[in-house]
Amino acid sequence: MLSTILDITYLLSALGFVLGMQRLSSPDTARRGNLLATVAMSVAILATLIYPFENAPNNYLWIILSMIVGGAIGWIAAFRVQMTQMPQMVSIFNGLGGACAVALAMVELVLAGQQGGATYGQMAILLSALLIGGVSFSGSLLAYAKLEGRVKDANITFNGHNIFNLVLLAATLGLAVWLGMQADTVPTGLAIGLMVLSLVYGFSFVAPIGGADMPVVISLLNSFTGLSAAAAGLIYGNQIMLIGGIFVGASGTILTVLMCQAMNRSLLNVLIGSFSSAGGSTQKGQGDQVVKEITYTDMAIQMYYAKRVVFVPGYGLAVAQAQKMCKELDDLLSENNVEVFYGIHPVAGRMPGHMNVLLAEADVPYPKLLDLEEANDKLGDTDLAVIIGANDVVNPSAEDDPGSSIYGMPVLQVWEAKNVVVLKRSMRPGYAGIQNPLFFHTKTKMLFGDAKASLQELVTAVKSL
Amino acid sequence: MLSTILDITYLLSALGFVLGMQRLSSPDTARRGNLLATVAMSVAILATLIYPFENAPNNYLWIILSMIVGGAIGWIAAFRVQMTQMPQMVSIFNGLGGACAVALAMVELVLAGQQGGATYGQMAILLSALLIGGVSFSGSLLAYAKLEGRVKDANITFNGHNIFNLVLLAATLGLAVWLGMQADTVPTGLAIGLMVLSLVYGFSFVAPIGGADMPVVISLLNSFTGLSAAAAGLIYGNQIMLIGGIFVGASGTILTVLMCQAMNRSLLNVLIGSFSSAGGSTQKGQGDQVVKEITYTDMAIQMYYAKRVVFVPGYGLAVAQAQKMCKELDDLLSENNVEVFYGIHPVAGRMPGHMNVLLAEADVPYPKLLDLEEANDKLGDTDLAVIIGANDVVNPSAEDDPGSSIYGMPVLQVWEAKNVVVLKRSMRPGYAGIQNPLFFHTKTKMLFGDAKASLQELVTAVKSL
Amino acid sequence: MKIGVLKETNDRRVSLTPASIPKLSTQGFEIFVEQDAGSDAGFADARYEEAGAKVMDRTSLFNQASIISSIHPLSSAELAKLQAGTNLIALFEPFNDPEISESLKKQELIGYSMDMIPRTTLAQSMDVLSSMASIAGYQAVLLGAFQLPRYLPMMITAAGSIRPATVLVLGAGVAGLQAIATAKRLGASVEAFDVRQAAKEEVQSLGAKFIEVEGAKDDSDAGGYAVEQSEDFLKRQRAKVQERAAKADIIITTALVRGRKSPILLPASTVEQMKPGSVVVDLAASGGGNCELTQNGKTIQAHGVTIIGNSNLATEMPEVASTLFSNNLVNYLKLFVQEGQWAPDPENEIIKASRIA
Amino acid sequence: MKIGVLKETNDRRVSLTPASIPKLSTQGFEIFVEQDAGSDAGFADARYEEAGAKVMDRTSLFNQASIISSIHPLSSAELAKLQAGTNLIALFEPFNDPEISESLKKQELIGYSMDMIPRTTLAQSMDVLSSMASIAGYQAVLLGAFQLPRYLPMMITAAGSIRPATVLVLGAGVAGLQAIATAKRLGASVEAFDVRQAAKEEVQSLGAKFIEVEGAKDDSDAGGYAVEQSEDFLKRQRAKVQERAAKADIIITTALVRGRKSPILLPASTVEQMKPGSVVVDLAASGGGNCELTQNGKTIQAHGVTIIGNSNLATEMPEVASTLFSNNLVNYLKLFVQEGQWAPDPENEIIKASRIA
Amino acid sequence: MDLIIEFFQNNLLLIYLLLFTIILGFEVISKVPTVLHTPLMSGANAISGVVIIGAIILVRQAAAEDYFSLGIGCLGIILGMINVVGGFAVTDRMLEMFKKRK
Amino acid sequence: MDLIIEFFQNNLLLIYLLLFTIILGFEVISKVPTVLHTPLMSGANAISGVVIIGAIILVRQAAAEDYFSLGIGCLGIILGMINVVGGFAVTDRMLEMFKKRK
Ligand SMILES: NC(=O)c1ccc[n+]([C@@H]2O[C@H](COP(=O)([O-])OP(=O)(O)OC[C@H]3O[C@@H](n4cnc5c(N)ncnc54)[C@H](OP(=O)(O)O)[C@@H]3O)[C@@H](O)[C@H]2O)c1
Ligand SMILES: NC(=O)c1ccc[n+]([C@@H]2O[C@H](COP(=O)([O-])OP(=O)(O)OC[C@H]3O[C@@H](n4cnc5c(N)ncnc54)[C@H](OP(=O)(O)O)[C@@H]3O)[C@@H](O)[C@H]2O)c1
Ligand SMILES: NC(=O)c1ccc[n+]([C@@H]2O[C@H](COP(=O)([O-])OP(=O)(O)OC[C@H]3O[C@@H](n4cnc5c(N)ncnc54)[C@H](O)[C@@H]3O)[C@@H](O)[C@H]2O)c1
Ligand SMILES: NC(=O)c1ccc[n+]([C@@H]2O[C@H](COP(=O)([O-])OP(=O)(O)OC[C@H]3O[C@@H](n4cnc5c(N)ncnc54)[C@H](O)[C@@H]3O)[C@@H](O)[C@H]2O)c1
Repeated sequence: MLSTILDITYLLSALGFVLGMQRLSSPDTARRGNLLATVAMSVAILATLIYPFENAPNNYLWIILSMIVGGAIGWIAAFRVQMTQMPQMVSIFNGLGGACAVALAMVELVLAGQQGGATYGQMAILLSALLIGGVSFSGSLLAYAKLEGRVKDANITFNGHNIFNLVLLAATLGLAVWLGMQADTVPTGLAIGLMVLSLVYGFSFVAPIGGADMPVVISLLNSFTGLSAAAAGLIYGNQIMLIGGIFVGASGTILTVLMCQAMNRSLLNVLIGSFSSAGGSTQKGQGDQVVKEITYTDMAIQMYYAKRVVFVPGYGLAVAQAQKMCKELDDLLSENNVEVFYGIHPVAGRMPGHMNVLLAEADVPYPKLLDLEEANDKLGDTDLAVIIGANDVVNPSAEDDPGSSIYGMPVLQVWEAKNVVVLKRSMRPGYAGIQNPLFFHTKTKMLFGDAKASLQELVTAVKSL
Repeated sequence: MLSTILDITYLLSALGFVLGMQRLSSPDTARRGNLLATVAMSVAILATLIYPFENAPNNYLWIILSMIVGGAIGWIAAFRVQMTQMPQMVSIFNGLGGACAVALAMVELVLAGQQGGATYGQMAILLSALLIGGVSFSGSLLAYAKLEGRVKDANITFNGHNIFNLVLLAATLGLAVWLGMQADTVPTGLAIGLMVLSLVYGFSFVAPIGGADMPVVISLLNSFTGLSAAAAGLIYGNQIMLIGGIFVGASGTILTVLMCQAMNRSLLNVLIGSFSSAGGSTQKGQGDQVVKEITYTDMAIQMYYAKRVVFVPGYGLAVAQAQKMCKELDDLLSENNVEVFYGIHPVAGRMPGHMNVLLAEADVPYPKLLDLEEANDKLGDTDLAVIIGANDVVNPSAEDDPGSSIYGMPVLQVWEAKNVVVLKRSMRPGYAGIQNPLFFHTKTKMLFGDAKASLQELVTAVKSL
Repeated sequence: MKIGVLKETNDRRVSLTPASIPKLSTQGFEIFVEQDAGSDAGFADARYEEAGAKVMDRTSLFNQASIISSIHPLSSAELAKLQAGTNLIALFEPFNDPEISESLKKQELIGYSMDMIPRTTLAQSMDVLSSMASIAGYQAVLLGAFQLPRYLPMMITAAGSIRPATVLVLGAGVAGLQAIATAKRLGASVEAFDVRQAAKEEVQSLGAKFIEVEGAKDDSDAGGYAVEQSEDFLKRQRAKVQERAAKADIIITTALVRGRKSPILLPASTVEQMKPGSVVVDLAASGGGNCELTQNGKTIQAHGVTIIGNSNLATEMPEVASTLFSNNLVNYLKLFVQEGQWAPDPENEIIKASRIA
Repeated sequence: MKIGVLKETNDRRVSLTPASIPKLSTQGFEIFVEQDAGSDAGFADARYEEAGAKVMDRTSLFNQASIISSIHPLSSAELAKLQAGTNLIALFEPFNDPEISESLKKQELIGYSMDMIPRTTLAQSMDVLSSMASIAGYQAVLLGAFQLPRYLPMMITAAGSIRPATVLVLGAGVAGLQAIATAKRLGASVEAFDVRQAAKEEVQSLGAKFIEVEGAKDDSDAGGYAVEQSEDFLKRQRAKVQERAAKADIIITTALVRGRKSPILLPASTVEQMKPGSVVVDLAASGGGNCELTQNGKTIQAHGVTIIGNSNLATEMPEVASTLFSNNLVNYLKLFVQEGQWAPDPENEIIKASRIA
Repeated sequence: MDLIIEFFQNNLLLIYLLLFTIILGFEVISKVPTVLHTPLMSGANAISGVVIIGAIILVRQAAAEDYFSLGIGCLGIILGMINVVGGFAVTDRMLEMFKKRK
Repeated sequence: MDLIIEFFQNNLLLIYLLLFTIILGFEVISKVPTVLHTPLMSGANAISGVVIIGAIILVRQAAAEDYFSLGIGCLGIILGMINVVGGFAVTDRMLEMFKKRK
């Protein structure tokens, strides 16, 4: 009777996980989905706590204390962390989950040793949990350190690292298989050895992967943790752990693949080809200055949830004939109550009134067009300035570099906005032929490509929000 | 060993069903999905045929003959049927599936009776299969007859039909429960009675539902068939039947709900509220002439897969200021290699050149604009003429009704095209104040609503293809 | 059927162009064209001859033709020279010249006035008033824009930002709507005004703003023509116009009420308030003008405002105007021919409405 | 710092408008304005006085002002009346009038020629050539469209379908680009032509079609100004132009090469082939014209084509032209003032380039 | 009550499986475009013909002289076969029009 | 080999369940917009903290003086709890920005 109730509770929790994840995959419902999963987890934990095991010592004091300590640490960490450091945090959390699986597997291995052996099936399960959990743990910690910038790639990689990894992997698996054969004795020492090996492998596996690829790796390690939880579920014959773990393992894997696709790379390329391309995909250096790129979706989010966005069109808008696309984006944003203005610099384009002609053609209402002064007044209180094929007219050298050929010309002070995104095709200069420090500004991100194509992508991205 | 192979085969088939359905839900992969499901089904059937049951008489001759007969009938029927009659065909097929379940259940009930009873569990399963299958069978056949126009609603419904249905349902269920109690004897006569009752209920359940709602009902009955198959699967302890049936039951149900949503109605409304709204949603009479409406998606498909589409803009395009939306649709179609032209009648709009002004504003290239004679030359070889807020200029009375005030005026002969869709808000006449027989033409379908809004919906619909 | 095409005395247009001649010939017409008839519109005599017409002097044309086509009617002196029974097709404007009908009848001439063709959908292909009004509306904007000492579109330039000019169109008939469309194209802010109830939607259908004045008389029975409005209404309208006009850079007025004096929509007091340099183009000048200060056929300066009174702007685009007129005429003449013979059906709605003598 | 603003003798514009006066006053300028200086542009003397300027006659102005601003330079007769050391700001056009520099120096006058301001991004806010060219391009289209006896946009009407007119723009500098934009707005099919390599992209950036002729000389070092092209190139270009021009309804030419005779892009033989009624607007008339038949300052008819030679169309929009000129002038004057004192930095690139005496 | 608990105990995994199958059914269908409603219905219908397997098992195991079972079983096979073959064929015909141009 | 067949026979339903869970996992995630990649990863990570349940069971069943099991078990609970609580909380914070305007 009671065990049926426990089963049903677990069943409901499992449903909660699945439905929670399902909801998490759409922006509208994501928050509710997370809540649902949280509730499901709480219910499962609570049920596990109060279900009366026969003759169990229970040790409630230990448990409650541990839970309070762990919960408090997690809670505080989650609220202390800055938005930009979220991926690191997730990575740590994930590693700890893996460590938990390792702990369980070790205890059970030791107990099995003491109780005189286990079946082969049990051994397979225990060793998988140990191995996968271990890789996940050490790998996640290294990923964290990398994202935090605490380790430099150069210090932890060496020539032939990939080959070393293969050898290490083979050794680890070999040891695991051999250990599995010893089901009747379960040598504890070797089990500890396997644990160490798996930790080393996890570390070594992540070491050569480039910083920009870390989110993919974290997602992959996350699905590892899921699998180790599932294995632990098998140890205890516990369905919720099994289902939850498998589910996370599966969705984590597909998520990893999706993330790779979003970066236009294959998973293999991320894991193996990492040496050659390390960091290459996100940075285009210019001397020692660094240019940051932004993805369509990130930009779409920034725009969509902004209060005020100022578009700064330039000659590139005209060349790309992107005025109508620009209007379409404007319409989409305006529908979401984003205030959209156009900052028109007097010499933008190649003839007086060039931007006016184009924007009138696209039916942008006149009151949205701000001239230099009006725009500069508004820019300070703007969340995002989007520079669409403009260059000279947003060049800060005009204000701060007396050596510049345009020093003294009033320009649009887009850097006063909270964020700046520049849409252009390359790092080439504009009409005046001078370099633009705006592109290297801390607030600036670049979106390379033909302005019309980029705006089209942004329209699609905003629509999908 | 062999039974493991059978299990694995079934497992793979089940996967095939799931993945097939998944693929079926996206236009790009739908055909492959269907193929996958077909293969899965064939494999499952084949495996069932050759698996060596212990001491089974096999009766292969009977089986093969039946399969050939059934297969041939199904195949021929599928290829004889016209595109427009597909829903009817699906309905029949579905009914036959239900009948098959009924047959199985009856046989097993009789056998159980002969063998001296069954467990309550078995009874519950058998009776469910019988009941659900029966409803599905007779309901589907009636749905078929309705769609074919072979029965008139008035002949098979009466006042208080809904209440009668409730009573009938209660009686049927009551009998089923009572029969279930007789697990130890399994009285065959009563079982036959239950079968008859379920058939009557299926018929009576579908009877009051309006012709336009038939697809929804068919989908619902389809999920019933799935459930009855699942029940049959339980009878035989056969996983593929169970999984396949449940899966169809679930997806059929959600599909039913989606179809209701697409019609902007609730399922309950379709099933119960059917008396009041019978047929009302698709027809707007005008005297004894009947106007046919079209849905956005149907129209989107017609356009997207057409060779040539001619837009005929009129004053309504101007009023709705829909010119840019029209251009967007044009662009989408052109991308798919649909030839798009604009037929411009000399007096369309309210001033000479009205359409030219608007379409130039939307950047429609001049060569796409055809004047009266050019357009009439092309219309004969046009798949779809889309009339966007035009009326007088496409009025056939000008050619064939000497009493009309515009008799003798040359008009755009849109009725020469293979299909005509008219976008306007109502049945109101245009400037000349005269009725337009085009709207009642056999080739014509109406899409009511503001032209801009309608075009927006069409753009969305075309994009989702 | 011998049709003669006259050279206009005071107009660069011509009522029939060479391109139309084959269309008439195949119907059985013989065409005579006065010397130099189309030269101002860009159609040399040679092109008429190539197309199959005979070019001759006015007197021989008068002697030979049984149907005479022109844009403006003949002077009474010339009418006297014609043989009885001659068919005359022109814009007689009987509303403005009520005696014309009598004087034609006296001389036993048959008169068809193309401006009397009903404004129905069916008659559109012969509706010269629409064709000409459309040209006038277009030209009015070009003329006004050229005269205006300011830009029409908005311009943000290194030498300062220029706000778009406001164009106010009074009377949104065919000419008014075309003016609205043209001004919108040039980037102006366009507002418009009319007393017809349908006008609001029509104006908005071109993306312009409609200025509403309540209480207009219903005109749905007037066959499309504007009806005269009550004094109170006109007063309120004038007030509103005054308010908007003070802000307008170009005002184009088109409210011509046939047979009556044009309503005054812009009194002198309003003009006084306008910005210096602004322009008024009054297409209703021939009926006295919608602006109190308008002088028909003249461009004057008043209170710093340029006021152009011109109801005949179509003549400034003689080539296209002649082409359209000619097409309308050909479509009109089709009504008169039965199996190659001149046989106008007196019961035909269009012929009935346009026959004035 | 006393600056005097002259009334132009042959131009409706004025070099400083009332709106600019406060901007100068705050910098320490005292402003004298000649009587009636702005009246043709719509700026009455009263408005200058309200803004803080002193209105006076020309002679007193000559006596009091140490800086004299005008659009066109003074006649040599008047130069003689000035005190030595007076600063003159105007469009001296030293390329066209090479002696001017000498004659100023002889009289110990200091001359700043605003047309010599470099065409750099930095100097845009004082670039009067751009401001004026922009107006000219806009006006050229309005003028051409009004003169054309046809519609610019396409029109499908009950009286026939009218194809859009073709506008050909030769020389896609500032004026040319503005002409392209304006003609596109009016619905014409626009084609354009230039020898600068960047022009193709610029033309296309306005949605018009660029007609390519291969082999243009590279001009990227010429500071933005056009360089003269080889004879062979010009020949091939002429052939191509001839081909397109025969089909054009309006041709607007803007290829002015400063200090040289304007290149002939439209020889008489081409004009002959054009459709009667077509219009040529030659903005390069002052340099002899890009059309062989152009007469500077005149509108002539040749082979049925109207040829308008006018390099000074900006003066037809005196209000906005004056406003822009005035803004440019104010921005230019800022370079000369150091802490309220007239202290031009001789090393400043812009001052250096524009000082001619 | 006990019956139900017992059933639950014995069939826990089956219940999980059924629930997940249902969710999967929902999930697979939920984002389908309206255009595909009819073909999808048709495809699902063909799959529901899986009931034929029961009929085959029935006939294979029926004694050769048990004409009742044989008759009804064969009827079931015929009906099921029509459902399966016709269903997939009709679906395929409907889907033909989604063939990509270009 | 026999072992595997036997395992398969005994755990048929479990295997179905696992397969379906995997498909479900794929299906649920496959249409997720890029924006949600990180929050989704974070949410999945929190769920993988379900392993804590194992730790709880371990500790509850450990003998009171089995300090090895107790110690490691409690460590497991602490780690798991951090994962679960921190994971869900962080996810929620990330998702805050999707709050609807209007
Ligand atoms: N307004 C006038 O009257 C006038 C006349 C002549 C010259 N100018 C000068 O022109 C300049 C105007 O400034 P601006 O900021 O508008 O233009 P700009 O400084 O010339 O910069 C335009 C930028 O647009 C980018 N671009 C070009 N085509 C693009 C495309 N298809 N998609 C995306 N980006 C594209 C180019 O970068 P990529 O190549 O990397 O894409 C370029 O850096 C000033 O220096 C001004 O003085 C103005
Ligand atoms: N071209 C000219 O110079 C000129 C000048 C004056 C008059 N006319 C006359 O105007 C007529 C022109 O013919 P036409 O076919 O263009 O127009 P029409 O015959 O007047 O018909 C326009 C149709 O558009 C529909 N409509 C209006 N607003 C709409 C909206 N927002 N969305 C969708 N549909 C809308 C109306 O139906 P619902 O109300 O049901 O939506 C109406 O039936 C001719 O009779 C012509 O003679 C022409
Ligand atoms: N059936 C057709 O296809 C067709 C074609 C062209 C014109 N028409 C109709 O013919 C009619 C006449 O057109 P038109 O352009 O020759 O008109 P019009 O020249 O007679 O008048 C011009 C406009 O001025 C308006 N007006 C009159 N008095 C006014 C006042 N006091 N204040 C403001 N506005 C005033 C009128 O309402 C009209 O819109 C219109 O109704 C038009 O729709 C029909
Ligand atoms: N930095 C800025 O912001 C800015 C602003 C305005 C102008 N400019 C530059 O200044 C320069 C001069 O502009 P402008 O409008 O005064 O030019 P312009 O009046 O000197 O010449 C007009 C155009 O005619 C072209 N042309 C010359 N000879 C030709 C020939 N034989 N055939 C065809 N075309 C010929 C020129 O290339 C030029 O485009 C341009 O390069 C322009 O980009 C720069």
